[in-house]
Amino acid sequence: MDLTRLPNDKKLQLCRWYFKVGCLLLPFVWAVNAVWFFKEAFMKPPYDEQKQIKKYVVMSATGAAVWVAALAVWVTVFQLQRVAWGPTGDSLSFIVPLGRA
Amino acid sequence: MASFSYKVLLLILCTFTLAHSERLHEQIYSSIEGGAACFRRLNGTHQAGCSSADNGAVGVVHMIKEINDAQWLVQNGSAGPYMAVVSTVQFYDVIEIFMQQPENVAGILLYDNATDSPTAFSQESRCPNEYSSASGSTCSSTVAGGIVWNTKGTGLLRRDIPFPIFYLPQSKSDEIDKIQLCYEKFNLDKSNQKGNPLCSLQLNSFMFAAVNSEVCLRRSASSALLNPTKVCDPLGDNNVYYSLFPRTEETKSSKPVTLVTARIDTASLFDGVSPGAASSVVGMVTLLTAATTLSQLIPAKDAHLYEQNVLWTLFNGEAFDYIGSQRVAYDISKGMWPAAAPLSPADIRLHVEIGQIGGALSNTNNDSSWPFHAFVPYTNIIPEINEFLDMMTSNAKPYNTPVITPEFTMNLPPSSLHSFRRILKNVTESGELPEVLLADHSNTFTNLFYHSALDEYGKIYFSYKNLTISNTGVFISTDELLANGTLKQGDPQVKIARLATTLARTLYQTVTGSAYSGNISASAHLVDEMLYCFLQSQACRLIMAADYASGGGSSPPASAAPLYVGVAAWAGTAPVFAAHLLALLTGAQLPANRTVCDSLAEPGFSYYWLRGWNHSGVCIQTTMNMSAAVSPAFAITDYDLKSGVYSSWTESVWQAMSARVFVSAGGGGAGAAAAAGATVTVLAALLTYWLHRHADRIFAAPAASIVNDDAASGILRTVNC
Amino acid sequence: MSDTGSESEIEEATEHTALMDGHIAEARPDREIAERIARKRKTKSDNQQSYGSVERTEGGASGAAGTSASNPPPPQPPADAQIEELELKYGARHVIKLFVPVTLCMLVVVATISSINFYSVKDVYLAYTPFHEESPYAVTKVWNALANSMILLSVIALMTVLLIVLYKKRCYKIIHGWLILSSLMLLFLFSYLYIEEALRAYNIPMDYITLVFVMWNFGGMGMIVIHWKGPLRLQQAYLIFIAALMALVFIKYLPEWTTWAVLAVISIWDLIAVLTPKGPLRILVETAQERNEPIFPALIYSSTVMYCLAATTPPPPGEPRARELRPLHPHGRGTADERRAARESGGAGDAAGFDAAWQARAQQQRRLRVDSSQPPRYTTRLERSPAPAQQPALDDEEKGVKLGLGDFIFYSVLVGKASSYGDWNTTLACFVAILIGLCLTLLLLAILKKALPALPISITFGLIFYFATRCVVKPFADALAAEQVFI
Amino acid sequence: MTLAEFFSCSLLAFGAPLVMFSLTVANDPVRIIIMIAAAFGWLLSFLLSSLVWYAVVPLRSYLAFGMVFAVIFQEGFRYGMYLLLRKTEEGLKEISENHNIGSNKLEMAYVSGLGFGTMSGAFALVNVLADSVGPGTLGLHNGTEYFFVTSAAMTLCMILLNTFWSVIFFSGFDDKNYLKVGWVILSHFFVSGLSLLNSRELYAATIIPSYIVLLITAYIAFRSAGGSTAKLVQSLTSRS
Repeated sequence: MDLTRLPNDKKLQLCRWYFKVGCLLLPFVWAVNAVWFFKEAFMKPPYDEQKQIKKYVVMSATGAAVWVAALAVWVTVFQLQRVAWGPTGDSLSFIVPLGRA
Repeated sequence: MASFSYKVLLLILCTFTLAHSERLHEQIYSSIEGGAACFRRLNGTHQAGCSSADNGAVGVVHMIKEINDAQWLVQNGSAGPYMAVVSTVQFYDVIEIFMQQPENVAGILLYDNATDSPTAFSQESRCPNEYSSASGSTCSSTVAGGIVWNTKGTGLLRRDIPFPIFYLPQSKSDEIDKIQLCYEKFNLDKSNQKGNPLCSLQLNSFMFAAVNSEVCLRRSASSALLNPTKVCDPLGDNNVYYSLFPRTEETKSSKPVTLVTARIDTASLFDGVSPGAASSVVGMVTLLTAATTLSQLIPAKDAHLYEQNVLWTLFNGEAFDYIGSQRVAYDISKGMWPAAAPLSPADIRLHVEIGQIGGALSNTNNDSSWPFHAFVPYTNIIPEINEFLDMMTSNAKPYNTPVITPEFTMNLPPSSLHSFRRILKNVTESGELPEVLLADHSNTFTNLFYHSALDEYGKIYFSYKNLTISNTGVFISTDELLANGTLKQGDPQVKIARLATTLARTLYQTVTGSAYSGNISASAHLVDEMLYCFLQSQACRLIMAADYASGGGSSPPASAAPLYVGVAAWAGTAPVFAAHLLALLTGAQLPANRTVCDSLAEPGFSYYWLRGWNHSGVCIQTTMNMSAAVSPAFAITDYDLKSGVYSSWTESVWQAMSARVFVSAGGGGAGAAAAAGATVTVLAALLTYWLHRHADRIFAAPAASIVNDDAASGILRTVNC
Repeated sequence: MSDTGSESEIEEATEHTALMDGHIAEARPDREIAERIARKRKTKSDNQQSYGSVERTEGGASGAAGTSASNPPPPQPPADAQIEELELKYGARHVIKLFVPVTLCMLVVVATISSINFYSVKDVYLAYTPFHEESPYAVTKVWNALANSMILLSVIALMTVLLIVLYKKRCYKIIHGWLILSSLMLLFLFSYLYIEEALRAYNIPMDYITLVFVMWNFGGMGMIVIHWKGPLRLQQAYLIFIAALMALVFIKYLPEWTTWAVLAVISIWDLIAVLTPKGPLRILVETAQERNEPIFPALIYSSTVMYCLAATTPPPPGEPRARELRPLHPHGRGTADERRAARESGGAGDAAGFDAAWQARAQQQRRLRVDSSQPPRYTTRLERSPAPAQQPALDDEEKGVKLGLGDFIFYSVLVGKASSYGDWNTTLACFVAILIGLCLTLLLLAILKKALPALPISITFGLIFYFATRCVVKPFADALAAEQVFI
Repeated sequence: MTLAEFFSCSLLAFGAPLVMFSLTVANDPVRIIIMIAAAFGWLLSFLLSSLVWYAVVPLRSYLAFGMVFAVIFQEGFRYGMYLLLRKTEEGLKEISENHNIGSNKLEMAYVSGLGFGTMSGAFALVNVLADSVGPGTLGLHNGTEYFFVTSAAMTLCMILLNTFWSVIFFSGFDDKNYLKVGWVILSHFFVSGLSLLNSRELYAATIIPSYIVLLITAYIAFRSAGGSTAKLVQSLTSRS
């Protein structure tokens, strides 16, 4: 799939679609969207859809960033607190490490 | 000249052959076989025992010859962490040093030195089963002073050890020599070990479970979706019981029983080596022999004549907070034991426990004396007990042994009585269920190897006489053996046989009400065989005879039966052997072939088709039976494992235990390689780049250029792919 | 350009349009493309209709390949010699473009095998391999293995027949449904397994929340990128990973010797299915040709695209069976035989794609996009004369070696299996042998100009070198290494 | 610690070849293919020699014997490679435009030599490297901790030697100068023979002469590739 051959309206559609899909708890899609359309949004000579594409790209990027941050926080909290949480920690755990608390 | 030198080389080389073409791996590592690893057990609140990292613990070998070595290791060992190689003699002195400062200790390889063995060696706590002992026991492993039972105990069995420990028995001394060699080759210069190749050990005993039983059981239950992993199992096995007369629902109330108990199991820090000669085997063998003898004194068919019964019981898992006896006591309190005809505490006339009686044998191996102490945990006089003790003494008269000194104290040594006194508190303490404990020590153990890997047959001076058994299963009598000098007064066989006789006759007296006048006595020959079976080789005459005839003839290994209780998941061999021995030695042989035997079903009896003395197969009718020896903690639903009411021991699961010795690099090689590699690579890069860029100028056109585009496209058509 | 925009998109339409666009993309400005898309939107309402439209457009497309005069004339075809040479050149480039993904796939598999021992221990087996080779006797093992592989093979054959029927009946919905399911299975179930074992191997704690979140993202993106459209690199990464997962599953769940037997049997089956006139794949091709529609062409890896490969079917039923190589057919050579070659090859490819990696067919259109996007990198040519400079760029789009994902999987199975015994020489030998086999196949391709199965040569080499190395070479090599003798 | 050993040894052995590959071969598919073909050729030769070694049971314990055959087969396959490249070149002459084949003969030689050498090096070292990961190093029974370094160094030497040998070998056959061919074969025998000493841990005695041979060979290769010190110096001076 290469964007250079896409007519601008299609680009916009695609970008928007990706953004929308990203709203279904799919930050990864957002990240991809941001990276993928970055050139289109910021490098290309301006065209009329570019403004919106830019908007979507920025939104996706921020969304993805927020998600990543949230996930990182959660993971750190879990790793630090798992033992303290006791039974809850274990029932939350998908892999419980062997041989240690 | 090249060719010439080459020829020379060939000549040189054809003279000696290059034999081994093994993979390099075998040259680097040499695995240490036959080591027994310390493993991890967990109770309701703690984890005990050892575990390595999951890819093994690696440390520099350091042979501990005296305490200073240990000091040096923990304080100023520079190339650490170290793997301390300690003999059983030093172990007691150095272990605390390591436990205090484990930072520099990667692990311990413990070996038993053939030449000098320690005078005492016990990893059990100073007060075994301290926290499940009944009220009134004053022993405390934490408080200094006061009498403790196991004076030499290090308590490692109950402590969390921060490093792995492997044990090498005497038979594996060659492995130690291997390590010694390697050690002397590399590690002797203690001052500058750092940065040099050093002889190292890797101990791998990674334990899956952690924290405590509650956590590990929880984790075993809840684990990943697709392939769950088990982390730990509850300890447990089977109890064995056998009543002189069959006990059925209708007869049980009429006949009060005398409960005679002993323990099957023992323990040790290391996996698979728990001989427990003095700790448990002597007691168990005494019980088995006594039961045999009594069954000869009183034939089972005379049941209707007497108003008394004797219930012989072997508890299992006693080493770990009295698993077996706790379960039995608990079941009695619930009126569920024995399953066929449950006992009520009122039915039990007297409870005689044969405790640890093997220790004294080591001190008194050259005379016939064998002092006993009967612990009577009552302040007031209990007639049954006094009567019993008197009868014992009188019955012991013929042989001026054993001497039994009563100890009227509430401070009972470790024994199953504790369970009964805790769980059946009201009846036992009041004396409705009178209890007495036979032991060979008054206030501290005479057995200095309690629950240790060194508690072997040698420690009770047992030497197997290897006498043949007649096809009818008749054993040579003790007196005959003494007469023909096969055995001496001091031999444990004789002593145990006499104790068994005394006990049997006493019980005869309690059952019949009249002293025994006949001359049937326990045979030291039987004791000899039995000790051999439990202490030296399972491939012994008795077990062969007592095995299932349908066993397929696969003879058990020629090693001591493992007496560690093991996990409840599968039954250990020891209780099975004990049970079958009871059946074979006490049961009635029926003239029935196999099919008939299997079909037989008379209440109060069970029927076994065993090999028999001439291995032709016999049908045995016996009252022997087994009951689960799993702690009530795991039977009661929603029991709080932390409460500490019942034994809550679990054993961790592990994958592999291995040890190997090798030389660890000092880093010189790596450094050299890195330096050379970097320089060469950079050099090559520069040179190639230069030639690449100036190919056309350096290499005479149109001669070869290492790279240029014309050439590249030229090749395009020289090869078509 | 395909009508990617509409969220509710019917797969058929895309692929067909895709092909068409692929041909014309270079020539026409975006405006025209756009309006053609508009046209297609109208016709897209019902399948039959769209086929009609495809019919048309297909004609146009093949016109671009210089067949009919009714279309805008193709760029001036260069001289034969030049083409030949271009071919070789692109041939070489294509070969490398095949080597890279194949190598990557093998790399993933080998790394996994040697770091996570879950995949090398045998405990559970496929339902399709009832004989577990537990007996100690070599003979029994052998017939067990053979029986297993035969069962598997018959399953495959059955599948193929089923697929032919489905295809003839034009029940695309079923086919696509199946496709989606299988890819779902791979993306979620197998990668779940993978994550679990990886974490367990390194004893890393992890919570369900994170797991679910990560899996959902990974899988979701995967479905989008495989079934619809996304950045090329990402798609390639996904496809390679999927192939690797598939290979790992085979290694794990096939009994020891069955694996080898299957490898052998499959490559023979491959020969038959592709080369014999009545081979199932061939039949599929014929129908495809009659209908004159490209069936899921994207299943085949085309070297002009960087790795546009895909094949996922649940391990039990189908196994990926796209194993044809499509010959390079020079653009603009109107001779009959050339066209036949082209058609055949295309067909073969399609067939492969068809029963191999179903869900990837939608990528055809992506693929073409990609191709045309590839900047012409043949500098020397460009410098020399601009006229041919266009040529390669154009050529590069339609021609190209096409390789089914099945090959990737089975190559990886072989190498991974070899590496599971811990002797790296064996692994290396198999790797090189397979690459060379591939190279030879391509060489044959360039000579024969007809569709060829890609497994036989490579797998044969691989097997030969595996067993030779294990039995004969290893002792010698170990001896040399132990004694540090360099030869 | 041991990982460090692993990586540094791999760097030492394969760093230089990797650089050469990435600078001169990687950017051209055809060269890559030639290289792989050469690697395969080496593989075949090794297979044959180990077959011989394996077949002749009584001599199996004499590595020297296997070594001799290995060298012979390798040189044989080097010649085979030469023939192959030349033949393909002949076969494709007509479709090649005005292009002097002469210039890329030795280039192919270089590429194929690199392939040859890399494969032999890999076969010599991969398992050793695999064993170097892990806590231990040699020395328990015999050998020193420098085993891995020396092994890596020898491997590098062999890889480079093979590269240059091919260059010399090809040019030798091109201009019928059989001295060069002779040098290649003899020095190959010499170096391999030397390495037999390694089993007695005379590593220095092996490595130093081998590297001397390497230098000589490199120079000969340089000359036979048409290069001359004068031009090299000139290029250096003019550029810097």
